[in-house]
Amino acid sequence: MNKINRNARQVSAQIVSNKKVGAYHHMVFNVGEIAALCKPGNFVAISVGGENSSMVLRRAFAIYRAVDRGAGNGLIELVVAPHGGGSRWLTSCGVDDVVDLIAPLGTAFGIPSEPVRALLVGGGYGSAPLFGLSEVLKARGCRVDMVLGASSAAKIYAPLEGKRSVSSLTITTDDGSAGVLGKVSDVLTDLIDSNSIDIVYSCGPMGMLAAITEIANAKGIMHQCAVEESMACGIGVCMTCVIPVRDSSGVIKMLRSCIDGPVMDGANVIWDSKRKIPEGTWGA
Amino acid sequence: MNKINRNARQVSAQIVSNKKVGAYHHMVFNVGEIAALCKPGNFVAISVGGENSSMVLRRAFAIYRAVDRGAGNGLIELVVAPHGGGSRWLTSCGVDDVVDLIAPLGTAFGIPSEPVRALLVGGGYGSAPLFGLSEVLKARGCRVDMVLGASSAAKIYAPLEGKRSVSSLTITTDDGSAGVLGKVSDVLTDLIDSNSIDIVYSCGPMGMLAAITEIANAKGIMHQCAVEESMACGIGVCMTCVIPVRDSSGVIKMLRSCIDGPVMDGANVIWDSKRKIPEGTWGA
Amino acid sequence: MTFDFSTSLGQARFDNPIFTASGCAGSGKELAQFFPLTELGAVVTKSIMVKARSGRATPRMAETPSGMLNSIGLQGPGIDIFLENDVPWLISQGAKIVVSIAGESVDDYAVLARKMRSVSGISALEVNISCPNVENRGQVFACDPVTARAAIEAVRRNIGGELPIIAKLTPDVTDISAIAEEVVSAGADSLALINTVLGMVIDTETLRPRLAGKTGGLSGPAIRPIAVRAIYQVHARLPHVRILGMGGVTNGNDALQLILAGASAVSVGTATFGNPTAVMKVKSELQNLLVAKGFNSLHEAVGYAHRAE
Amino acid sequence: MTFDFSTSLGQARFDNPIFTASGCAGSGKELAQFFPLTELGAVVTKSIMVKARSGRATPRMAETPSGMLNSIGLQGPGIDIFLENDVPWLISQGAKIVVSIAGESVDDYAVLARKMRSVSGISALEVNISCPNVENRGQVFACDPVTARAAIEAVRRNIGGELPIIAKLTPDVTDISAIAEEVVSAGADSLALINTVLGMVIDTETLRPRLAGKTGGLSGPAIRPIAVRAIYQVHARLPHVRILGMGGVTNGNDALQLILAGASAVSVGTATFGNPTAVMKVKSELQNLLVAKGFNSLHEAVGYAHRAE
Ligand SMILES: Cc1cc2nc3c(=O)[nH]c(=O)nc-3n(C[C@H](O)[C@H](O)[C@H](O)COP(=O)(O)OP(=O)(O)OC[C@H]3O[C@@H](n4cnc5c(N)ncnc54)[C@H](O)[C@@H]3O)c2cc1C
Ligand SMILES: Cc1cc2nc3c(=O)[nH]c(=O)nc-3n(C[C@H](O)[C@H](O)[C@H](O)COP(=O)(O)OP(=O)(O)OC[C@H]3O[C@@H](n4cnc5c(N)ncnc54)[C@H](O)[C@@H]3O)c2cc1C
Ligand SMILES: Cc1cc2nc3c(=O)[nH]c(=O)nc-3n(C[C@H](O)[C@H](O)[C@H](O)COP(=O)(O)O)c2cc1C
Ligand SMILES: Cc1cc2nc3c(=O)[nH]c(=O)nc-3n(C[C@H](O)[C@H](O)[C@H](O)COP(=O)(O)O)c2cc1C
Ligand code: FES
Ligand code: FES
Repeated sequence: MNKINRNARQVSAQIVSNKKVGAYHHMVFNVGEIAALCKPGNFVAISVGGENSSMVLRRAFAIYRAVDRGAGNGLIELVVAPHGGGSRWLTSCGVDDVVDLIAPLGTAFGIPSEPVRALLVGGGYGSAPLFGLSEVLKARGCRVDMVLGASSAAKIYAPLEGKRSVSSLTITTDDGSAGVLGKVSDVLTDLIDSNSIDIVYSCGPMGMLAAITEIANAKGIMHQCAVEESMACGIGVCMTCVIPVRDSSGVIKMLRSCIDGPVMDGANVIWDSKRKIPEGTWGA
Repeated sequence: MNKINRNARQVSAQIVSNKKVGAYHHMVFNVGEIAALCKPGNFVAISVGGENSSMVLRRAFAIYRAVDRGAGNGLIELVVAPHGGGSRWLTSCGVDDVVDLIAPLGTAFGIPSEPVRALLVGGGYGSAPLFGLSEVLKARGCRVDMVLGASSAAKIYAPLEGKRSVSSLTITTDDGSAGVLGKVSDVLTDLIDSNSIDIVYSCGPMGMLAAITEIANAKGIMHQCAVEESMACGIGVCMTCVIPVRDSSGVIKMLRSCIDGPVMDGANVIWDSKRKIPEGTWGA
Repeated sequence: MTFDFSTSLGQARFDNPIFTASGCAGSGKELAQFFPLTELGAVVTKSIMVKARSGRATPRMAETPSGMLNSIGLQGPGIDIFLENDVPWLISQGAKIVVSIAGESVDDYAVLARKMRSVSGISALEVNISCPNVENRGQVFACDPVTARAAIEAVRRNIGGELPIIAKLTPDVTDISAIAEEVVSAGADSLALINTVLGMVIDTETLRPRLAGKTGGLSGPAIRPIAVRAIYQVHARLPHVRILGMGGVTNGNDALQLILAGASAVSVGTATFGNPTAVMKVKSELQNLLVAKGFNSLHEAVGYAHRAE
Repeated sequence: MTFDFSTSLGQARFDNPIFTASGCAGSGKELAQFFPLTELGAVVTKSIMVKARSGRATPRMAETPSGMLNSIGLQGPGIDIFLENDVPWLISQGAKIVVSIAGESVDDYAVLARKMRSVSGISALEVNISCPNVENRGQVFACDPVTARAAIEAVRRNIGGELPIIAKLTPDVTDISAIAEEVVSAGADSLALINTVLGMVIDTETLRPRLAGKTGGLSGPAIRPIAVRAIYQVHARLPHVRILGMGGVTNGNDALQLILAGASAVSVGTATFGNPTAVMKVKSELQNLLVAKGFNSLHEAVGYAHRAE
C-alpha cells in the first residue's frame, strides 16, 4: 500500500513528433532525464487544453516507449486515441509545442528472473506498453507471444511492429476486418496451451482484463494486467481511481490504481464490481 | 432605441495576417461579403479560446479597416492589445486559423454632409477606428486633424500611418516617451481653437471620453465618441453593456452600448456614473 | 415512424423543447436577425415588473471560469409598455411566447397576473420568484416556502383562465424539492429550474467586488452540474410535474442531460452570448441525439436517468 | 519592513496562509515528493471517521466545465490507524497539521474529539459537518442549524484543552451566515468555507448518472464565485471570526480574491489534481501580489474588499 513511484517528476516536455497511425497518434516528447527512469507499465499524466482550458484534470497515458539518449536527453513515446476534449487537444498539438507532463507514474510490469514463456495481450491502445515490455522480456531470454485485439483493423496499433518484435502475433477484431473475428479472450486458451505460456501480461479495457483473469486463473498461471480506472490526479491524492483488490490476508480494499497500479495481479482484483462495492470490502 | 445593426452576420473568419506592431497586434481576417457592410465605428465580436475554452463570452474589437475586394471577398483588420486571456489567445492565433466572428455590430460614426473641420482623438487602441473614419471624412472634403494619446510610445498605434493620413498629428504620452507629456485632453482646447474644429470624433477609455466631452461642450461643438463598456454578448441580448444616456426629451435611460452605441453623442452621455445609477434615471 | 419532438408544460404545447432563457434573448428582435423565432419551442421574455426599472449600475457582469456573473437588476420598461410593444411584435413574428414576470411584493405578482389575464397570444407565464422581496428584508421569494407560496398563490388567484404557470426557482436553498412541492401545491402547473447561483468576483486591481451590485448571478456551463442535480431531485419528488430546465446548456448533449434528469423542455441562456445561434445548434443536436439513441419521442427520454439499474 | 505572511485561526499560528484542502492531498506522502511539506501553511488531512470506510463505488468522478464532481464517500482507515500511521509521519516531516474529522452521528463527533484530545503535534481540528447524518434521514449536518450546532457542541465538549476548532460548512444552504453564526456560538473558533456544491452529471452514453453515487460534490474554478460570495457574506456578519477559505483556487490571484473577501487562510484542493505544485504556485504568487499592492502583512488584506466605497 505504499508504492508511490519515487521517480515521478513534473516537466515541461516539448513535442518532438506527432504522427497519425491508423486510428491513433504516435507522439514523442522530450522529457530529459526522467526517460531513463521509466519502466514498462508506467504511465504519464499530462495537463490538457492550454492556458484557459475548461479541463482541469490531467489525462493519463501509458508509456509506449522511453528512450534515454544520455546526457539528460530522453524521449517518451505515447500512443494516443483522439477521443474526447483532452485527447483531441493533445493530438492536435504541433511539433515544438510544450506540455506539462508528470512521469514516470505508477507500478511497472514485474519481470521474471527466469527466462519464461510470456503472452502479451493488448486491447486497442492498450497494446502501447507491451512493445517496451516485450523488449525487456526478450533481453531476459523470455519467449514472447502477442495477441492484439480491437473493434476494427484501424484500431490495432502497430501490427507490423508487433510482428517484428515477437515470436508470434495473433490479431482479433470484433468486426473481422483484420485477423480472427472475435475477442482476444476467444483465442487465449489455445495460445496459452499451444505455446506453454507461463505468464500473461495484459493491458486494455477492464472487461477484457476480467476475461483474461478468468482464463489465466483456470489455467493456474500468473496474470499481470495494467488497469484503467478514471483518474483525476494520477499521483495518488484524490482517491477517485480505486478498484477493489484482495490483499495477501484475504481482505478486500479499495486501492488506488494510480499508485498501487496500474499494473496489478489480475487474480487479486475483484472484477465484478462496476458501480458497487464488493461485499466484505474493508470498511463497507 | 431600435438601432440593431441589420447587417450583422456570424461568419467563420480565416486569419490572413497577424503582425506585432508596438504593443499591439495588427490582425487581418477574411470575412467575405460582410466587409462591404462595415462602417467606421462598427465593431466585431469574436469567440475566444477554442473548443474547450473556459471563456464563454465574446470579445469586442473596433474595426480598424474593412476592405471589400468584390466577389464576396472581404477583409476586416483589427488592432488587438494582448491584455487578458481572450486577447492573448487571439493574438497567439496563427495565419490560417479560423475564428467565429460577428460583424458589423453597433452604430457607426455620423458623417457630416458638409465638408467640416474634424478632430479625431484616440486613446491607446482607441485609435483603431479613426483611420478608416479619416478616409471617409477626407473623401467628403473634410479637413482632418488627429490626436493620439497613450501611456507610452509603444502604445501609440501606427504613428506613421497617422501622420500620412491627416493634416496634423499630435501625440501625447503619460510618460513623455513620445510627443507631448500629458493627456490628450491637455492639448485639445488649443487644437480646437487653432484648427477651428467643427466636430470631434473620439475613441478610447471612458475617462478620456468624459474629459473630451467636457471640452467639446465648453466649446459648443459636436462630439461623437465610441464608448467601451464591458460586453457579454455584443448583439444586444444581455443588457450588461448599458450606460446612462439622456434622450431628446431629457429622460435618462440605461442604453446598450452595443446597439445604441458604441458611437454616441458625447453630450448625451452621463459620464459621472461609475458604479451608480444617475439620479433621475428612468425606472431608478 | 417519425420522431415526435413536441412537448408540453401544463396545458401549453410546443413544437419543440428548446426555448430561450429569460433575460438572455433581449426583446427577441436582436436574435431574429440570426434565425426566425418560429424555429424556437418558445421565446421566454425577460422578467418584466410592474413599473419601469433602470436596473443596477455597471459593471453588471464579470466572466468567470466557464461561466459569468450578472447583475442586470431586471432592467425593463414595465408591464404596460411591454404589453404594448414587445408582445405584439413577437406575435407578429409567429413566435410562441412565454412571458416572465417578477415582483418585489406579493401584491406586485397579483397586479402582473391581472394585467396578463386578458392578453392573448401567450402560451404560458413564467413566474420568476428568485427575486428580492422588499417586504421581507430583501430575502428572495423562492428562498422561503412561505413567501414562495404567497407569490404563486397571488398569480394563481389573479390569472384566471387557462394560462399555465411555470414557477422559476433559485438553487440557492437547502432543499429545492421542498420549495418545488410548496409552489406546486400553491397552484404552479410546472417548474423552471434553475435560476442563477449567487456568486461574487473580487477585482484584484481595485480590491473591491467587481460588480457594482457586489453579488451577481452565476450562469453558464460552470453551473450545469447543479442544474442537472436540481432537476433530478425535483423530478424524483414530483415525477408528474413538468420541468423547464436550464443552466449551462451549450449543445445537444448538455440539453440531453437535463432531459434525462427530468426536464420536459430546456432554455438556453448564457450560451447565446457566446453564440447567437446556440439555440438552433442545441435544437438540432438534441433531436439527432435522441433519434440516434433510439427514442421515438422526446417524451420517452424525459427522466430516463431515473429508471432502476 | 519585511512582509508578514503569517496568519492564525483561533489560537493556531501558521507561517503562511496556504494550506492543502481536506481530501485533496492524500496522506501527505504523495505530495512530499514534489515539495517539502514544511513549505505549506498546513497540511489539512482528509476527513477521518471513527471506523474504516471503503468509500463509494466507482466511477467516483466526472470532469465538468472548469471543475469536477467527486463522490469519494470518505474512504479511510478510521481514526485509530490514522493516528498510528499518518499523523506520526506528518510530524516526522515537520509539517503543520490540521486534522479533519467527519461523523455520521453526533456521537461520532464526540468520539473523534475524545480520540484527538490527547494527540500532540496537531495545530487545529477541522470539523467537516458537510456529511450525511444517518440519524436524520441522511441530511447533511451543516444544512440544519440544529444538527450543525449539535455536532460542533459535541466536539467542543470533548476536545478539552486548546485545540482550535474550525467548522467546515457546505454552501448548499439558504443562508450560510446563519449556519456560521450557529456553529460559532456552539464553540467553533473559526470556519472553513466552502465544501463542495452538490451536483450531478448524466452520462449520455449509458443514459444514467455518471457517478455510482449518483450525485457528487462540485469543486474547482467553476465554484470560485460561490466561495467568494459565501466568504464575503460570512465575514460581513461575523467580522471577528477567522475563515479558512477554499473553492477553485488555482493561482495567487484567486487566493487574493478569497482573502479580500475575508479569508485569513486559503486551502487549495482540486487545483492540485491538475498541478501537484499548485499549492507552491499559489503561495508565491499570493505573496508577490500582496507585496506589489502595498500591503505590509497578509492580515491587512483580510476582508479588505468590505471597506466603504
Ligand atoms: C492508466 C491509464 C493509461 C491510459 N493510457 C492511454 C493510452 O495509452 N492512450 C490513450 O489514448 N488513452 C489512454 N488512457 C485514457 C486517457 O487517459 C484519457 O482518459 C482519454 O484520452 C480520454 O480523455 P479525453 O479528455 O479525450 O476524453 P473525455 O471523455 O472528455 O474525458 C473526460 C474525463 O473522463 C476520463 N476518461 C475518459 N475516458 C477514459 C478512459 N478510457 N479511461 C480513464 N479515464 C477516462 C478522462 O480522464 C477525463 O477525466 C489511459 C488512462 C489511464 C487511466
Ligand atoms: C466596443 C468595444 C471595442 C473594443 N475595441 C478593442 C480594440 O480595438 N482592440 C482591443 O485590443 N480591445 C478592444 N476592446 C476590448 C476587448 O473587447 C477586450 O475586452 C480586451 O481585449 C480584454 O479581453 P481579455 O479577454 O484579453 O481580458 P480579460 O480581462 O480576461 O477579460 C475578461 C472580461 O472582461 C471584459 N473586459 C476586459 N477589459 C475590457 C475593456 N477594456 N473593455 C470592455 N470589456 C473588457 C472582457 O470582454 C471579458 O468579458 C473593445 C471593447 C469594446 C467593448
Ligand atoms: C444576463 C442574464 C440575465 C438574466 N435575466 C433573467 C431574468 O430577467 N429573469 C429570469 O428569470 N432569469 C434571468 N436570468 C437567468 C436565466 O434565465 C437562466 O435561468 C440562468 O442564466 C441559467 O441558464 P444559463 O446557464 O443557460 O444562462 C438571467 C441570466 C443572465 C445571464
Ligand atoms: C476528491 C475530493 C475529496 C474531498 N474530500 C474531502 C474531505 O474528505 N473532507 C472535506 O472536508 N472536504 C473534502 N473535499 C472538499 C475540499 O476540501 C474543498 O472544500 C472543495 O473541493 C473546494 O475546494 P477546491 O475547489 O479547491 O477543490 C474534497 C474535494 C475533492 C475534490
Ligand atoms: S488518480 Fe488520484 S488517487 Fe489515483
Ligand atoms: S453586450 Fe449584450 S446587450 Fe450589449
